[in-house]
Amino acid sequence: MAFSIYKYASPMTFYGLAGKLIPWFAWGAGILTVLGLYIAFFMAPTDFQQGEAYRVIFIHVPAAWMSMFIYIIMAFWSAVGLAWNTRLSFMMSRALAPTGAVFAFLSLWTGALWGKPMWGAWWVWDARLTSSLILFFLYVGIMALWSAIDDRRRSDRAGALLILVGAINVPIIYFSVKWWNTLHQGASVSLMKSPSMASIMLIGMLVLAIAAWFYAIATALTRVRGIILERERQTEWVKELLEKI
Amino acid sequence: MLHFLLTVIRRDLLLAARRKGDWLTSQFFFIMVVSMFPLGIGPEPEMLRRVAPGVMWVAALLASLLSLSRLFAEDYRDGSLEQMLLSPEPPVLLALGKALAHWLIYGIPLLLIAPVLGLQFGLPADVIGVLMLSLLIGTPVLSLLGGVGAALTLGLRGGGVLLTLLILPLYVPALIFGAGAVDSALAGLGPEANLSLLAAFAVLTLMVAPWVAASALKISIE
Amino acid sequence: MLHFLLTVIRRDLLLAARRKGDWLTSQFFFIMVVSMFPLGIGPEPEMLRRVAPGVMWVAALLASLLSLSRLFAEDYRDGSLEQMLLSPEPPVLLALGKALAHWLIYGIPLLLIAPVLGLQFGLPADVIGVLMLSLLIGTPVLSLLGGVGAALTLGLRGGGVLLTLLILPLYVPALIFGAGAVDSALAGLGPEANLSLLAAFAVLTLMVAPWVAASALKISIE
Amino acid sequence: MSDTPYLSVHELACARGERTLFSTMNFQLGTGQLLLVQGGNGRGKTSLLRLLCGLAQPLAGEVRWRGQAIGPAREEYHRNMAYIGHVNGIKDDLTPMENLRLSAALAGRDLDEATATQSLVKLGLERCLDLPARVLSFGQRRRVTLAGLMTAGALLWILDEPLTGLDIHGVALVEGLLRDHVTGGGMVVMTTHQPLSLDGVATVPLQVGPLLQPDEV
Amino acid sequence: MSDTPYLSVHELACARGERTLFSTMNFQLGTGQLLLVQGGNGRGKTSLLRLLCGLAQPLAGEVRWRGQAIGPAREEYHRNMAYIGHVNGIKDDLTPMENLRLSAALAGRDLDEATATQSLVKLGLERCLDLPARVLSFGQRRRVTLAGLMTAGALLWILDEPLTGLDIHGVALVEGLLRDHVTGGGMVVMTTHQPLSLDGVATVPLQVGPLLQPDEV
Ligand code: HEM
Ligand SMILES: Nc1ncnc2c1ncn2[C@@H]1O[C@H](COP(=O)(O)OP(=O)(O)OP(=O)(O)O)[C@@H](O)[C@H]1O
Ligand SMILES: Nc1ncnc2c1ncn2[C@@H]1O[C@H](COP(=O)(O)OP(=O)(O)OP(=O)(O)O)[C@@H](O)[C@H]1O
Ligand SMILES: [Mg+2]
Ligand SMILES: [Mg+2]
Repeated sequence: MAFSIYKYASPMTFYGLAGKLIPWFAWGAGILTVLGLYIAFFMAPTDFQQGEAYRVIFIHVPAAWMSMFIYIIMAFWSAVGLAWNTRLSFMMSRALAPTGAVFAFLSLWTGALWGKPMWGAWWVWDARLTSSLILFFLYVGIMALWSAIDDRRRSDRAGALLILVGAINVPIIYFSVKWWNTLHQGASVSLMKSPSMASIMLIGMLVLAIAAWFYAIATALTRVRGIILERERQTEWVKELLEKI
Repeated sequence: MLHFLLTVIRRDLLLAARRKGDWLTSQFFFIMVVSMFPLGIGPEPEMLRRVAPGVMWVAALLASLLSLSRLFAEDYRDGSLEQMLLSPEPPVLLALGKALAHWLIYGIPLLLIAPVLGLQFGLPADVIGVLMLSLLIGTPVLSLLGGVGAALTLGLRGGGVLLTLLILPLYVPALIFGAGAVDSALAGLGPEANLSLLAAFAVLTLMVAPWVAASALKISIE
Repeated sequence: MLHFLLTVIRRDLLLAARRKGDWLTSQFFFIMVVSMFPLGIGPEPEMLRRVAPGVMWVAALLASLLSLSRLFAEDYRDGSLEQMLLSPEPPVLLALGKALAHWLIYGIPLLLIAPVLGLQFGLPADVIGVLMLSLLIGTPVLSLLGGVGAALTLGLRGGGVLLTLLILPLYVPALIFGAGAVDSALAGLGPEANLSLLAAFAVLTLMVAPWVAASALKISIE
Repeated sequence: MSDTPYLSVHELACARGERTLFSTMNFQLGTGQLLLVQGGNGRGKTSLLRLLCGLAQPLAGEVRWRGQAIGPAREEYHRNMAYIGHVNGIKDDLTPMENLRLSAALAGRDLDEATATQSLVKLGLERCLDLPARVLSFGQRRRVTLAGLMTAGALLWILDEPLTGLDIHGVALVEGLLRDHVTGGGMVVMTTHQPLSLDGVATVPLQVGPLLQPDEV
Repeated sequence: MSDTPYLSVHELACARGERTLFSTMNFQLGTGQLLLVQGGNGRGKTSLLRLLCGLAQPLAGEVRWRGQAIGPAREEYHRNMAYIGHVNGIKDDLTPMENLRLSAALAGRDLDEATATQSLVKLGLERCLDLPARVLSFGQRRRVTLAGLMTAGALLWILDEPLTGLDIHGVALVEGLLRDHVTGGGMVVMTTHQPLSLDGVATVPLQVGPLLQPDEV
């Protein structure tokens, strides 16, 4: 059976595909979260410098990663949408944004919680923290722009432009610890070097990161199904679908 | 009378609710202005704590100014201000209602955000209390005085900035007493003196500003 | 091509000249925001000197934001934006021209006022030089990026504040490098690193922003 | 009592900038009469109508409502008057229905849902009841304003080119409204450049500004 | 060559919000022809005209200028086209003369003082040459826009209710302009709700949207 990307780029087929995928990702996210949290709180050793407080890392780091990844994916879909005018890609970036914003907020919040014991302050104005805050603002700004424009075409395209312009912030967040001297920790997980963390910690973090991935995919797919239904409610297949329910 | 006042307020709340984004973004503006100062000034906590009252008050003032320039402008442009002035009720109620609605929409939320920002700047809890109190008394002043400015500059080219020019000097007492109260609380002195001056200023404004704004409206619309 | 660009710029200069008050008041806003800080913060010279770069840069940023919300709005409302987009010349020149005109009208005067205010805050002469240089490189960035925001939010309800929300995050690099340059000059370190980062950011913006703004305009006008 | 002078104008003069648009204007309007203000573009029709409303102040002379200057009698007068200007006075963010309800509430009138819907449907807006006024077409927006006029229940209508942007059915509809209002004892002051067929309506023409000079025709 | 299809429309469709205003629209327009777009309020006339200008993008189909889609041929097309919408597109702060000069400069045309004055005078604005457009009356502002159209020298005029607010002399003037333009080999696409007397002009009617249902008449 030949797999055709174009087939799945149509909202109708994608609606069905997404429906089949969601349970897998949702369950995956649930199981991995439980597993990850178990590792985080019961298997990982107490840190000799930071005591128990360091366990925030298991949520903080995956959340921070996801907030950036999701933005990049949104930028990708936006570029595709602007270039080829594909309906589905705009829907995808719309479906991703709230999840991204949640992760951005989570990374700020957990970071702040962590900062209090570590640096003695909820918040410091260093480059990484600031650029993470800006990322959050960007998410909010994008969603505000979408909601301010009623016309769907205009709102899709305007949002996509903004997403692309804001994409420059992501490398800034990522490299901020390298470019500026900051309070914040530098990267300790890298594809190039061997990690500088205890391996059980690393495993816990990775498990939770994958859980976050699954969660993001599941929520985004659920949301995109809703958006498809709303936008295609004029079409025959949605009318048929709604009649069945 | 009261019915008209309430209708004017309800109307503006409804319109604000329709412009979903608008309402929230004004609060974000406040957050952002406050958050930008540390970027410009540098991250030392002691220094930030010292400038916090001033920065927060100035930001509140700017946030209210920014939204004020639209207080009457849209109604003027689409002709509904004319229609409201043709209502049998006195225009002073119109001016008062619009200013109160502005306060409800833009002033109150500032009050609720301020504590969070205060924490970011490392202000102690009691000082944050004083900050909120000073904003509670001070923000209506901003809305009422701003109403006068908005009415005076209605339909003028570049009204928004002219408004700023007219109104900022009038805002100065509120700023001085308001930020002063927080400052003295921070320094461990009692904020009462500043707060009561602020309250007196607020009462004075409440009695005078709507009349002035109403006359200004009638003149501007001719 | 060049003729069209110049015409767009000349047009905006002419319109600004007609609205005599408008032009000046934007500068007054800058002066006032800067002058209000000492009122809020307190008069200690050492402290004032330390916050001066941040305050001036934030004020410049706000002043430019305030005027930016009207960059395309009036032309949109009275239909002349439509007419300009129907000109045979490419819209990117229109976007570039409007941004440059905005810079000439609102950016350049800031440059000239800044030294005076710098003196008020007790900045030494060489630091003032760096301040001016940083504003010279930085203000075009504000106008260009602001043009993108203004185009995106054109005709939306609450556009002015939404614009702020969208654009302030993009302004942050300019703020950090700009104020950073002045700060390091004040601290006796060389401002070169920050200034060259700022310049790089400016060049990047100049190359990208007009295109984005032009696409945004076309999207918004539909 | 078709000629009780409800609205009367005494020695009215109006200047805009350097130009005197008209002076020593006098007229009276009683119930059951329609005053058709005529004159080419820029003769001062809009300026006159705004004076009549009390939105602008005259250079000289006075506008009276039941014999009293409209300044002191403002409340009484505005309760009985409805004005439509060149701009529509509707909020773009609200639906037609909400617009009607709002203007009723501001004027202190009660407006039941059914009457409002009925007048909107009468004006051909049945498909647009749930759309914000922003997306309506030029003529549809004018119709919303006219629906507001219908529900206002005012005695005196002051209408500045109410036909702008209306299609032929819209024009016929407005003619019907005017006829009903005037024959029902109402009063109208209006301007329009389009031909009106108002048979059976007591129409008083009023020329504003100098008569057209031959070279301007 | 009265029927060279300069402007042609192929299977054009337009939707606003949820509603499809029209679909599979086809027509051609050659030199010396006037296309009169007809339809009641809210049928989609303005939407069609904006598609024709290239200000909006169609849902489906294509607008072509000399056989080429107006997207790629944008520059060529806009050089030969002039559009007047519901809003006037003049700057309130400038005098009528400055407005004309500015639009000429933006379109890359030369405009000598005499021609400009002449067209303003022709439109009855001789008394308003030095006033900012802001203080002009509703109809006078429309006339400034029309003066701009006269001086644009475009081959194709796209006019959305150009008669709004004009007095009878103004209407006659526009009729004259249209007649001269079309008989001189120009093309016009226009809408209006007012009756037009265009004897001797090749007029092609085009109905937009569904025909009026009986209950709507
Ligand atoms: C609100 C405050 C904070 C924010 C916005 C923030 C933001 C981020 C971001 C965006 C990352 C991912 C970057 C990357 O992996 O390249 C990250 C990673 C990390 N953060 Fe934070 N952070 C905050 C506070 C803290 C605090 C207080 C600590 C501990 C002292 C901390 C420790 C870490 C560590 C250890 C990593 C992992 C670095 C790595 O292994 O790559 N963060 N943070
Ligand atoms: N400041 C001013 N200086 C000179 N003339 C002015 C000034 N303000 C307004 N005018 C003139 O006053 C007149 C105002 O007319 P008004 O708007 O009442 O006209 P109108 O009869 O309603 O016209 P229309 O039919 O076009 O709506 C215009 O001729 C205008 O040029
Ligand atoms: N977002 C939307 N949702 C639903 N309907 C819409 C939306 N936007 C526009 N419309 C409808 O599309 C139509 C737009 O019509 P258009 O402005 O082209 O009309 P027109 O023929 O020019 O009318 P007029 O004679 O009044 O100028 C209107 O009926 C309007 O109600
Ligand atoms: Mg008029
Ligand atoms: Mg139309």
